[in-house]
Amino acid sequence: MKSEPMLLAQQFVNGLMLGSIYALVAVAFTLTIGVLNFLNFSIPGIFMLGGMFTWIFLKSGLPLGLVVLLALVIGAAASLLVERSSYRQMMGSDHFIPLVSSMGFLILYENLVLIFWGSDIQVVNSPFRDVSVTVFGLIISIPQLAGLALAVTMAYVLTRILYGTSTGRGLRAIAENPDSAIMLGVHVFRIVPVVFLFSGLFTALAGVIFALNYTQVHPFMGEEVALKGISAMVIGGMGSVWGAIVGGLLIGVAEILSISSFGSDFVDIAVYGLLLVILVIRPEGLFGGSALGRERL
Amino acid sequence: MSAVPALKIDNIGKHFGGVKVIDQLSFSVPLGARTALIGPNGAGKTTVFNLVSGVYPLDYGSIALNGADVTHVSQGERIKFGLARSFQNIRLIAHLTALENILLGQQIRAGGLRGLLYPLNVFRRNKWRDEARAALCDVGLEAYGDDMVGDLPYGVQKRIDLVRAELARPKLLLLDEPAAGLNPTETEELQAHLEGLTERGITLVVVEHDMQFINVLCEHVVVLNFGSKIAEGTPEEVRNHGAVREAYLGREEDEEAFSHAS
Amino acid sequence: MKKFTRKLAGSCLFAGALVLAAGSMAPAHAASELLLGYLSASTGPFVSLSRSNSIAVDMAVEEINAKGGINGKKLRVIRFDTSGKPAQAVLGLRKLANDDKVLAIIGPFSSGEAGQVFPAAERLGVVTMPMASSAPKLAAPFAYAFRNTMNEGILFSSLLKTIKQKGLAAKTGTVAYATDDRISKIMGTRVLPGLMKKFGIDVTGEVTFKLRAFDFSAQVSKMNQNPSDLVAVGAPPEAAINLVKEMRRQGHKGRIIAGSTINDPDLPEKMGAAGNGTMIPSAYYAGLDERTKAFDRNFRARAKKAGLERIRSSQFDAQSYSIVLFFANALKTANISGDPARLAEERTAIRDALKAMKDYPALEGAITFNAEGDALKPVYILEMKDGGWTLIDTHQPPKS
Amino acid sequence: MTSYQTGLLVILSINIVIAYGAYLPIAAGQMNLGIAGFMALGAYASAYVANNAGLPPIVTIFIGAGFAGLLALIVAVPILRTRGIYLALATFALGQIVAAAILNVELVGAAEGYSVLDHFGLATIAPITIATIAVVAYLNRTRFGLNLTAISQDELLANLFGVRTRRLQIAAFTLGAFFAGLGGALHAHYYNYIRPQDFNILLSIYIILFVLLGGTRSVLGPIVGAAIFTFLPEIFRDLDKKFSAFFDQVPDWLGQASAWRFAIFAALIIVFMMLRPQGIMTRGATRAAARWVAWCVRRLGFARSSGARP
Repeated sequence: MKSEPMLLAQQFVNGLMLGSIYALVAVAFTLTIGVLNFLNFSIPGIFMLGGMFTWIFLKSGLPLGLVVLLALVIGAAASLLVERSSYRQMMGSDHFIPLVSSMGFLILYENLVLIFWGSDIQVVNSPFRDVSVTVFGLIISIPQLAGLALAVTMAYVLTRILYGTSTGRGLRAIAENPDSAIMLGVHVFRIVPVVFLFSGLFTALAGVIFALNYTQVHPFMGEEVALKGISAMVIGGMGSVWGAIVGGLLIGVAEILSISSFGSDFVDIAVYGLLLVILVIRPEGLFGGSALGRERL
Repeated sequence: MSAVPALKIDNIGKHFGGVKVIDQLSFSVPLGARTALIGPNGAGKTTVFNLVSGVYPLDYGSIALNGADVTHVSQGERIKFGLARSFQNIRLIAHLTALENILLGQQIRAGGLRGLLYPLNVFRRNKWRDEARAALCDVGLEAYGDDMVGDLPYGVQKRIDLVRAELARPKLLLLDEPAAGLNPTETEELQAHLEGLTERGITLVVVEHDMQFINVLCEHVVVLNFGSKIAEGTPEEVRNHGAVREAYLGREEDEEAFSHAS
Repeated sequence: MKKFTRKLAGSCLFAGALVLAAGSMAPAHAASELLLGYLSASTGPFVSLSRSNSIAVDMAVEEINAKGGINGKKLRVIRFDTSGKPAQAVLGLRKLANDDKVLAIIGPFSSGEAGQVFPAAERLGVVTMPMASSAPKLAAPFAYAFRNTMNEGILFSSLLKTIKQKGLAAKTGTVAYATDDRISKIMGTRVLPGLMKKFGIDVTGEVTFKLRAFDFSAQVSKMNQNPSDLVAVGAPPEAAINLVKEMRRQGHKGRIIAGSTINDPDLPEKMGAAGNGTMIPSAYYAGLDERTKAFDRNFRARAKKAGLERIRSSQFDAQSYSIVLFFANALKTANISGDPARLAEERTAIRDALKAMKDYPALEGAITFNAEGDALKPVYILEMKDGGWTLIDTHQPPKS
Repeated sequence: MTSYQTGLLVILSINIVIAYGAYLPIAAGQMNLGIAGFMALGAYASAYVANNAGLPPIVTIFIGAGFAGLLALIVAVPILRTRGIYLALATFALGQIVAAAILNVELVGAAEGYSVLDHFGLATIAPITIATIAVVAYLNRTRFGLNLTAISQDELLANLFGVRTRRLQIAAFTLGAFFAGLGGALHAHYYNYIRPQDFNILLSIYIILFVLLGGTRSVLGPIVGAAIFTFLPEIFRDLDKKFSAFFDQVPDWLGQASAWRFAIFAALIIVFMMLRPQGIMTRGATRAAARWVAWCVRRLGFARSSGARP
């Protein structure tokens, strides 16, 4: 039996691990919202595609590296499809119109997977199953730790791209003011797909990590995670990459601690209550100051 | 001329970021007159309008309309003090018809819950709609009443914008470049129309680039540069003012650079 | 723009006409047929479970018709897809009962659908019989509602009886359940803790989670504070899989027990070695006797042909199969003619025949309906061993 | 009319009422993603009062709707401080909290769901829907409707002309919640069994889709949107049987189309939005449709055209 502080520490670790999944999804959301002011509801679908295809390719006996690569490619392609047929078509129309067709993509992706692979929860034959280490009495899952590290690394790479390349400068110019970005000669139609590409990659990666960690996938796996990811993004401050990471970890810890102390009845009230309070009291989020681009709405 | 000016601007200032857009500006608009506000691009003319109509809060100073201090009155309340304005980039509601856009101008008079819930478009006769249609007729636009404004030509939109502001029955009307983009015939019609407004007791403040237009229309001119007043007087006086000549002629090439900041 | 609108309006009109035309098509009601309705969930979240039920229903109908049908008439099933949505299930019920004039209805699938279908079916006076709804007392207030599922209380106490008789380690127990699901919550708050106490098992802890939860680290860390011999799970199979894997990862050695909610023929495969020792009560065991083995063989062949991911027959498949047999039996004993003019009275006769049915020899064993409309049948206690379920004990139903 | 058609019309009628719950705030430029939460409030309040106070359900549905509206009014003041996507997310959080809270209220069955005793059929629901349409159509023809459009397009301008933008937004939000609550109450009394899980975020999103797909500028928009969402998946149901009513040869793949119906449906939504990002019923389209109906009436003669209204 562990002492109370040890249990708390263990729960904190558990929360960070769970939060790393939320963090990746939150980064995906924050990219399209921060740069394009577009709440991309197809993200849960892309997350699911990442997870489902990890299962499908692993089942067919491909090596893990190839599986991950293929799942990421599919996720990115699915995201670019959304850009092509929803966002691009509707630039300049009512700001919540693209949301409709991105939602259409969520329904489409989920139902296509349902038709071909059914609704059962599938068990992923993950090579990382049950790999854990015990450090100072704390049980830490290796793949989850790797997922956390990967999330932070990806966020670092992303910020380097944003602040170190011409594409990044273009992105930030669009985020600041799309009209003047166009006047300044930023190729919006070349840059916008990049946003979707990154957002798709992050989401699919989260799906892959999810599949390998939790060793289970199903067609609706994206919804719950995405809702938490949105909350994480808001708490961190929309448009802020590091805010999304911290927000994701925060939501993970908050969720685990409230389950552990109050039971699962209280989780949603706690998480969404926190979201609501932050939106009303401090809509720019906890890290709004370092935002990628100013919120234009 | 009455002792109480229609608009009294007393030592106001406004900055955006580090840029002082309006700096220690004071001037008055006499009641019943047609005043022009001129200056090079970026001089802060539209900002003055935005400050007067309450779109931006002041950094310091005060603004009075017909003797009433409105410095701390919110933008939505200032129309009650008899203030209406038009916009440099026409702001019509594209998803409404011309007639409905004009109905919006009556909002301040229709007032109250009863006014809100009184049907505009159910009974064949309706005083608000009749009034709006009559106002459209006056400017020769009766044919466009039921068209969506988004599809209408620029000159027509310009007139609708003006009629809408008039229907608020303001005492003071701020017009931001009313003649921009109009052909000579339309400009002449506009001049006649504006003179008619003064006869109905409306005080006008006009931001305009067309000096010809101002010379004919206005009796009082205020010249701004870099957010401060550099001259004031009749068109004749202002035209011969040294600072004004320098501001206009000496800085020709800078105009482009300022055009986005205005 | 105008042209587009006109085209659009035209196609809307055509589409509407298509819906209405199909809706008003007179059912092909041949005098030589007896009609049953079937509310299946062949799209939506239950598609995998429901698709295999459909195979079992077809098997039953074909077998009956191959033997010459009932009362000299062929049996025919009319399907309606509910997508697992309660609103669609009610729509389907109304269509099947009023438009197609079926005699009785197989399904709907889930408790969520059944909750809305039962009151509507009661008003229409038609028997409905879900194959998977096991939320306690759901059918009790309704005279026309039957369920071919057993009370979870009976199931779970049979399991505990076996555990005690075999002398397995059972001093302490923890309850783990989902709070946002009807059946899970009832299991977790009433059935599981109540019966464990009754059997002298010390309930030392309780953890809760959400139905769709995938991360159980918090719950297991808490459970590890005070590890117990038994972990009683009130949740669907998915949650149990996740829970057991997380338990093993964090080094919890307890045995999983549950009601029939986690019953799934593929569960041993999905839990892997982590699940060894898991015990459940089941209403159906495919390896029971020649008849169930033959059913399972036949079922697997058809499932494979239909391209399903899951090919082993589950308790829901067996229960769907039996529902058709119950209806066939009731049609025969009540001497139902299928005459549309006598529809209401014949539907009531079917209800009464089902109520009167005693120890019907079904695939699952001898079946009788109790006063609440739920089936009483034998309970098979299954233990998970090396990737499969093994039968370790059988309890006959209490004589009513 | 067959029961299937009546049943579809009931679903359509309820969907239309709820769609107006989303339409009103959208008309004022706000997206309420917590519509399902307000539906739940209306459904549970109405069911509880009907079950316990013995009032007739025709009264309790308005009590339920009023309850939803009242709660909306209370939360509107802090929530409507946010705008745009922030508002959408705040209302989303609110809806989640409402559902999670009801899951813990044992008084109304918590996770077990709640049985509702009194039943309504189409005969009660349809007139309420028609009344709802009439109220919204009326509001659209008043200065209230005019001002909402103005606010959604150019809030600053509307404000400068003296439109009480904030009050009107609160009014639209509250009235929308009232209609959502009304729709929820109708749902409760038609299905006689409600669960908190049924009022989830996906339902809210679907309702928003009704309006955005149908069009936000016309009273007809929510009706058209709700009709598409109600009927379109039905068209693909049993496509092979429908086909066989018109043709002798039925291709095999049509039998499979049923399984594909939601995928096809989703693809059609995407295509619709590509073709008409402003929604189907813009004001221009509404006028064109009116002209088209008039044209039909002339061409077909009044007697035969009564069923031809789209």
